[in-house]
Amino acid sequence: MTSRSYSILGVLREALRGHSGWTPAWRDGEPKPAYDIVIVGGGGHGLATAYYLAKRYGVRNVAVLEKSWIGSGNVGRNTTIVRSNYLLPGNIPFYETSMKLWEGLEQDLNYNAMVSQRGILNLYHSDAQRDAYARRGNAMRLHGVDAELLDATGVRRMYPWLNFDDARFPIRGGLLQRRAGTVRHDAVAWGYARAADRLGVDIIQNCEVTGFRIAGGRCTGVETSRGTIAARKVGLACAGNSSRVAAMAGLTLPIESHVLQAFVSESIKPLVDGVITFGAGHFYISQSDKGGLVFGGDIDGYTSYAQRGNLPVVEDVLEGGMALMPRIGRVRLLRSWGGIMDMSMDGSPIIDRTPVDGLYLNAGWCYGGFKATPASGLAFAHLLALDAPHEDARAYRLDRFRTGHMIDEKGMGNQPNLH
Amino acid sequence: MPDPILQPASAVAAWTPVATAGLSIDVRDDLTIAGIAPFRGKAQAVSEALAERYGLALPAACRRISGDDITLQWSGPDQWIAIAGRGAARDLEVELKPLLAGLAAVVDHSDARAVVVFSGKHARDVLAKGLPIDLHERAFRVGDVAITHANHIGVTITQTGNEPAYEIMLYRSYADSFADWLRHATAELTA
Amino acid sequence: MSGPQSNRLASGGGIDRSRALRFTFDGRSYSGFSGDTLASALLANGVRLVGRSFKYHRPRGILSAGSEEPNALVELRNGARREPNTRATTAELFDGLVAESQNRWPSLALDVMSVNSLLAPVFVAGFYYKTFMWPAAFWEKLYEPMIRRAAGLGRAAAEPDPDSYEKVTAFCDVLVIGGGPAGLMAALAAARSGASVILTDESFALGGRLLSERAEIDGGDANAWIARVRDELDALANVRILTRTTLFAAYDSGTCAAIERVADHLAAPPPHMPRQRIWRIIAKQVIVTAGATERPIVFGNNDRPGVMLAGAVRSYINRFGVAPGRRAVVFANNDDGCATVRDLASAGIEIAALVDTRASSPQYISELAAHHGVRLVNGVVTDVEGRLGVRSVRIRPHAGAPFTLDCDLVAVSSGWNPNVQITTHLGGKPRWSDTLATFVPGELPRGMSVAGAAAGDYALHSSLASGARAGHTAAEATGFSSPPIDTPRADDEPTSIAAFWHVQGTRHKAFVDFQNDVATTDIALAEREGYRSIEHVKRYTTLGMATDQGRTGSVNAIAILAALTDKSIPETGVTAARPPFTPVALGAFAGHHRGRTFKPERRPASYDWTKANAGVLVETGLWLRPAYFPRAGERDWLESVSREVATVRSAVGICDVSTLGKINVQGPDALALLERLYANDLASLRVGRARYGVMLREDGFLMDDGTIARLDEQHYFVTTTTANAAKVYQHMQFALQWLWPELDVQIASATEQWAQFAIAGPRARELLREIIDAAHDISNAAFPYLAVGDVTCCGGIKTRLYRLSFSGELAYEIGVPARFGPALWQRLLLAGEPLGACAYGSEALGVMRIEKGHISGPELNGTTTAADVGLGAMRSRKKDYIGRVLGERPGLVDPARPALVGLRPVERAQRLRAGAHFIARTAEATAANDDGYMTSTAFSPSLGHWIGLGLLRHGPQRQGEIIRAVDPVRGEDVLVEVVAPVFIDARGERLRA
Amino acid sequence: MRIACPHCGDRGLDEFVFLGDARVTRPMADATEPADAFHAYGYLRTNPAGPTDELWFHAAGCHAWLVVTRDTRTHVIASVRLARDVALERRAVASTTEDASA
Repeated sequence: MTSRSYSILGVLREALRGHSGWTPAWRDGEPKPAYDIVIVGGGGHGLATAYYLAKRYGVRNVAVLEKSWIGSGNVGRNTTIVRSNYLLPGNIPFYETSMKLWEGLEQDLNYNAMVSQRGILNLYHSDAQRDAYARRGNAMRLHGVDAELLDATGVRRMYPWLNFDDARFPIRGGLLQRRAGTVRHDAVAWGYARAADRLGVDIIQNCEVTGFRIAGGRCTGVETSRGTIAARKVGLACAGNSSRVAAMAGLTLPIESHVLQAFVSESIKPLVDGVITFGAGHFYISQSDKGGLVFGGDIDGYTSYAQRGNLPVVEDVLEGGMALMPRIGRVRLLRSWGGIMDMSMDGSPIIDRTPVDGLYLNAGWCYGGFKATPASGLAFAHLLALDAPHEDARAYRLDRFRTGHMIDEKGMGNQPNLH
Repeated sequence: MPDPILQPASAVAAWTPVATAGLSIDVRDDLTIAGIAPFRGKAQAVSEALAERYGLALPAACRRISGDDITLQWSGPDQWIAIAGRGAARDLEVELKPLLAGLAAVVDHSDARAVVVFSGKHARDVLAKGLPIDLHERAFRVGDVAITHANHIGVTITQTGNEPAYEIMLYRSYADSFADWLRHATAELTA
Repeated sequence: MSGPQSNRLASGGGIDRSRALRFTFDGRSYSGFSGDTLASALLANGVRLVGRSFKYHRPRGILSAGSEEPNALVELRNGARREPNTRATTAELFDGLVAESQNRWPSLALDVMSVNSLLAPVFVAGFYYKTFMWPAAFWEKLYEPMIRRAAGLGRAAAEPDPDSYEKVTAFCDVLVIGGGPAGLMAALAAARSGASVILTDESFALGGRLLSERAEIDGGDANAWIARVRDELDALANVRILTRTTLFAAYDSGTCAAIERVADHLAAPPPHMPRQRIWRIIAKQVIVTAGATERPIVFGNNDRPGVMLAGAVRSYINRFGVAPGRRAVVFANNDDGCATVRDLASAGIEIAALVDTRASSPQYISELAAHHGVRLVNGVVTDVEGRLGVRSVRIRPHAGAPFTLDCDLVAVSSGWNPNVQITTHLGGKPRWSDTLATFVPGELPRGMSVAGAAAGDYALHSSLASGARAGHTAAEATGFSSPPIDTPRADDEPTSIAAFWHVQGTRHKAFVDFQNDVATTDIALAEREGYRSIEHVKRYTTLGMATDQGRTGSVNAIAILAALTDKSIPETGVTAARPPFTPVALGAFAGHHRGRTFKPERRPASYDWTKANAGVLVETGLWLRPAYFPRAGERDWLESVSREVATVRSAVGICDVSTLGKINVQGPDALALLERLYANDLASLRVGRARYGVMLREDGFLMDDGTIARLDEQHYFVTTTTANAAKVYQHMQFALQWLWPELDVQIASATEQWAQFAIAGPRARELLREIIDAAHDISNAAFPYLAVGDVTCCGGIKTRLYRLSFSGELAYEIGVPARFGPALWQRLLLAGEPLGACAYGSEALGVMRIEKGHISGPELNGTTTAADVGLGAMRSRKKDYIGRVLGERPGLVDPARPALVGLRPVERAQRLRAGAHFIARTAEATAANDDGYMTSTAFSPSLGHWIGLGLLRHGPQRQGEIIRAVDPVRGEDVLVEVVAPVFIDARGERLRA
Repeated sequence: MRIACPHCGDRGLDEFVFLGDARVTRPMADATEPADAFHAYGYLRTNPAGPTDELWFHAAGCHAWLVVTRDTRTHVIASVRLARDVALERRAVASTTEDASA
C-alpha cells in the first residue's frame, strides 16, 4: 500500500534526486482492536505466514505482533543456509517446497534477498557415512530432489584446497545438492514484511504479548504491552521462546531452548564458493557476498535463554575448521554470537493445532528454521486459514510423541541437544 | 614351539624420556594397579581391612596416600585404586581380592593405564598447555588428585612431590597421542 | 614529499633509533626503527595513502594509532604466511617486513574500481535489495560473481598455515585488562595485597595512553613511573604480565579469553615457538581498564588520507617521533584540542587553525592558542579538499564568512568512547552519560569492575585513583586485604566537552563508518525507508559491521539516527558488541588440534604389528582398527578380505577385538540392575556362561547390543559395541546413580585393561590349545558354546576366555592384560601358521556378520526397534526395563514398519550397495513406493556373490519376492530376491562344533 | 561456564555432559496410565526461562551424575548436588507421602 515497486530504473531515478522519494518498506502502525488472525512473532516465519495468508488465502485482516524489531530473532542471526537435503519422508517434501519458494522468492516479493544457489556439500569420511548419505541422496532423488554422491576425486575437483593429505579423518567423498545455497537473512524478514504490508497486513513492532484471552477452552485474543487485541485465531511463530509463550496458554511443549553460536570472519576475497559441512567434526562454512566466512558448528548443548554461548564450543568449531581447511588459519574471527533454538524432542518441527481452540502452534525448528521460512509460512497460513494441515506438513503433529511417530533424522531419540 | 613367555610391551611406543634443566618426563611400566570399589556401606570396613594389612586407610576424595609397599588413591565416588611396584610378580588384584572379599569389587587396572611422571620447575608450565585445572600450590598440593582431561584425553593427575613432581595416568590406548602432544608442548623448553 | 624517513622528528619517541629496520610496502623499500608500527614507519616515510575502502574504493590513509583502525588494512607477509586485513597501526615493524595494500587494481594510487565512487549516488544503502532481480537466473551467473569479486578486502593465503598455535589455561584472583595508568595501579594494588594477578595489554609495551602523551607522574616523566611499576610487578611472584596480548572475550563464571601474539613481531616464528597462544583465563575478579577510543567528527570528505584522530596525531609525535603532517588544522568539540595543539607546536608542526565547535572556548584554550600563535576559530570544518589526501579544508565559523585553509593534516576529535565491549559480552547494556557525551559501562556482571578511561575517568589523576581503588576492592573480594595504596601525584587536565557529532551542509559525502563506506546520507535513507531501529539501520547500511565493529563510528551513527527520529540517544540505544573485541586468527582457536592431531588416536594391541606389516587401518570413532591385511599379489581390498573370510571359514583366523567396550558390573544388586538395563531375560544366566543381550533407550528404540557374561554370583562382565562403549557406560551410571540409587552395585570400565582377540574357524580349538596352558580343559564338553572362564596362557598369564562367535564359526575370544597384547597377537599368528591361520580385520568381520545376519552399526542407527531387526522375541514380558513402556507406542509396534531381511542379486554377478532403496518389482521408483533400504552389503566369498541386509516394509512376509534395489545417486537399479537374513549355517551347527 | 562438582570442585564446561530436566521423575512401572506418565516423562518439558534443575554428567571427571540448579537467562549456577543424593531424597519423600496416604 505504501512503497512502490523496486527496480534498477527506480533506483536510478531516485539517484538523480538524492533518494528523497523512497517511502517506508512497511507501515509502522498502531494495532487495531481486532483481527481475523493475529500472528505472535515478527520473525521470518511469522511474517511469511502473514504474507501467504494475505496472498494465497485471501486473509488480509491480519496482524503480526513483534515484541522488539522485526527480524530480531533467529532470522537475523543465522548462518543463511537453505537446502532440502533431508532423509525422511516427513521432511523432504516440506523442505523441497521451501526450496522451490526460495527459487521464486525475489520475483514474488519484489525484494532481492540474494537467494544464491551455490550448492551444499556434506563431506563423508567413512564407508558407513557414505552409505548413510547414499541412502539420503536416494531418498531425495525418489522425491524428485536433486542430489549427487561424489567420491574423493569429485570433492577434490570442487575444492582442491581442502585437507586431503594430512587428515585425521580423510575425506572420502560427499553428498552434493547443487540447488542449495544461501540467502541474505535479514532481507527475508524485510522482504516478507514489505510484501505483506502491501497486501494490508499490519506489522506492529515493540508490541509484546503478555497473555492470552481464553474462554471455555477457546482463545479469543491476546493481551499485549499495547493493549488487548481480539482475534478469531492466534498463531504462535516465536521459535526460541515457544515454551514461554505457550506456557501463558497453559501448554507444556516437547521442546527445550538451546543456544547455538554462529561466527563470521573478516571480509576476504572469494574463497569458499558454496556451503561445505565437515563430516568428522562440528563445522560448516560458507562465504557471504560481502566476503566474510560464515560458519558454525554444534549447539552449546545446555538449555539457555541467554543469547550467547561459551568458549569450549568456539574451540570445538575451529578445531574442525582447521582440520578441514588449514589455509584459513590466518584469517581472523570478526564476530561470534548466539541464538536461542527451539530444540524439539525429535529434531523436527511442529505445525499444528493446540489443545486450545483457536490457538495454533508453529515451533520446534531446532537450528533448521531459516531454510524452512517460506514453507513454514505457507503451511502455517494453510492451517490457520483452512483448519487443515498443509499436505507437505502433515507429519508435524504435536501428538506424534504420544503415538510414537517421531521424525528423527539423526536417530538420537528424545534428547534435544543431540539432534 | 617358541618360548612360552610373552614379553610385556611399554604403554608408549618409541618413548624417549625428557631430561632438561627444570623438566624431566618419563613413563612407568612397572606398576600393578587394582580398583577397589566398596559395596554400599562397606567403605569403613574396607578402610579398616586395608589399615590392618598395610597401615593405610582409604584417603578422602581427591587425595592419595602412600605407605611403604602400597599407595591408595581416590578414583571417583566410592572408588579407589591401589598402586604398587610390580617387582617380581606382584599382582594387587590377586592380593586384595581375598582381603576384601564381600566388602568391595576388586578389579585389575594394571594395564588399563599409561603412567607418565613429570618433575621440575617447568612441569607446571607444560601441563598448563593441556590440563584445564589450577596446579598452582595455592590450589593443588602434594597428595592431591584430580580427574580431568588434557587435549581431549582423560587423565588423572596427582602431585607427588614439591619440586614440583606429578604423576599422570591415562587410558593406555591414548598413550601415543598423549606423548605426541607432549613433544609439541615441551618443544619450547627442549629446543 | 616522501623520502627516507623524511617525516621522522629529530628526536623523541619510544623508538630505538640505533636499530634501523628495512621493510617494503607495495614493493617499494623503506626503513623504520625498532619500536615502530607499520603505520608509524609509513608515516615517517611520508606515505599517507595506505588502502582503499570496501565499497567505493575511496583512497584511505591512517586514521588511528591502535586496534580500532578502520582504514589502514594491509596484507602482511606473503606466501603461506599472508595475513589479510592486518591493521598497519598495530603491526610491529620487523626487519624484512613485507606488506601490500589490498582491494585495489592495478595500483593503490590508480584503482580502477574507484569508478564505484562515481556511482556512489546509485550504490546507496539497500541498493542490492532493490535491483538485480531480473532475470532470476542471472543472479548466480552474472550479478553475484561480479559482486563477490568486487567485495572482500585482502586475500587469504593459498597454502595451509605453516605456523603452530597453542592453548593455555591460567587461573588468578584478579585479572586486569589493559596496562594503562588505571590498569597499572589496579594491578599494583591487587598484587601488593598478595592476590594472584594477571595483567594483559594488547601493545608490546605497558603504559597505554601514557606512551602517547606528555604526562608527568610524581613530578617526573610518566615513562619513568611506568618503568618503576613494571619493575615492581615483575619482581612479584604472584603477578603474570602478558603484553602483546589482547583480552578479547568474557564468558560465563569468570572465564575470559585472550590472544597472545607470541611471534608476530618476528619475520617467522622459530620452529619450537607457536605463532600465537590462546589464554583461557579463569579469574575470580576482573577489572576492565581497557581505556577509551577517540571519535572522529563527521564532515565532508572526512575519510581522506591526512584526516587523523587527534589522539593518534599525539601518538605518532610522542611515541614514535613522527610528524604525521607538515601543516595541521585541529578540529575538536572538547579540551582534547589543547594537548594536540601543544604537542604539534612542540614538534615544530605548523598549526593553521584550531577549530572548536563550541560557541566559545574556555579561557585556557584561547590562552593556549594565543601562546602558540594559533588561529582559534569557533566553528566547524565543513569539507576536506584533495583527491588522494588532504590539501585544504573549508571552514565555516559560527560568525563570519566561510574560508579555506591549506593543510595536509586534520587532527580531529569529538571526544572519547570508553572501551565498554568486554563489559557487555555477558549481556550488560552500556549507559548513556550526558556529561561525557558517550556510553559508559552499565550494569556489570558479577565479579567485574571498571576503572580509568574505560569507566569515563579520562583525567590522569582520577584515572590512577580509580585504578588503585578497583585493584584494592577486587583483591579484598578474593580474600586479600591490605591498606589502600597511595595514588601518585599527577594533574587532572581539563576534559570538558560539548556534544557535537556531524557537520550539516557539507559539499562532499560525510562518512560515519569508514571501512564499510556508510555515509550520513545512508543513515538518512534507511530511516526514510522505515528501518528505524538502530539494529535495522546497522543491518540495512552495514554500519558497524566492518572489521572494527564500529569502534570509531557507532556512537556518531546513533547520534545521527537519534536526531533523524527525534529520539534521545539512550532511547535510540546501542548495538551489541560481540566477541572478539578485536579480530583473532582462526588457527589460534584450534591450537594443536588440526591435521592429523585434530583428535587423539586410540590404538589397539595389534596396531604396531599392523603398521609394520602393511595392514590397512580404518578410523572407528577415535580407534584405528585393522581393516584388512593385504598380501603380495592381491589386486585389491576385496581379494584380501575374501581370502581372510575364506581362511576363517575353512581354517582359522585371528582378529583384534580389543576395541569392544568392556564393563565390570559387581555387587549384590548387579543382576537387578542388568535386568532393568537389558530388554531380555538375564535371571536364568548361570555362572560361567555368557548371553547375548539388547539394550533399549527409554524411548523404546535399540541403543546397543553385546554379551553379558556371569563370572561369579555377583560379578557380571558385559561388552558393548565399539561405537557405543562410552554411551553405554554413561547410561549404566545414570541408571545406577539417578534412576535406582538404592541398588548396591559397582560399575567399572575394563575396556583398556584387556587386549582381546577373536579366534574363529573350524581349527580355532587347535590353535587355542597351543596357547592356553595345559591345565585348562577347553574341550567342547568342558567349554561349550557361550562358556566363559578365567584361565592362563603362555605359561601363567592371566587370561579370560569366552566361547563367543560373531562369525558363526567355532570361535573364541581370548583376553589378556593389555601389556601382553602385542606379544600374544604375534604368538597366535606364529602358532597358527601350521594350521593355515591368518589375521583378519574389521572388513572380514563385517562380511561374516552379514553372512550370519548379525546386526551392527548400520542396523543400530537409533531408529530401529528390536522387532525391526528380528529380535522382538527377546523382549521380556516378565519385567520392567528401560524402554519397555514407550516401546509399546503404536508407531513402534506398527506391523508395517520395515523389518530385517536378507537380499541377494537375481543376477548373481551384480553388486549390491548399502543405501539403495527398495521398490516393488513392478512399481515406479518414486517416494510413494519406497519400501525401505539396504543397510549393509558384502561380497560373500562363501557364496560367491554379493549379499545384503535391509529393512523392508512387511519384510519377513515377503521372502522369495523379487524387488528392485534402486540407487539413483550411483545410477544403479538391481533386481534382488528377498531371503532370510542368514546366509550361512542357518541352524548354527558350526559355532557349537 | 563452570560447574562446581561436589567431588572435584570448580571445573570447566567442557568436562561435563548435559542430559536435561531433573524435575521429571521416571514413573514406576506399575504407574496408572503408564503410557501417559512415560510420555510426559520422556517428552514434555516446562523449559523455564529462569532457575531450573538439570542433570549433568561429569564425563571428563569423576563420573558423578549431578543435579545443577541454574538460571537459563544468566547461566548463573545456584547449587550443584549429587544426583544420587537428590534421588534418594525423592524416594524418601515419596515413601513418606505413600505412608501418609496409606
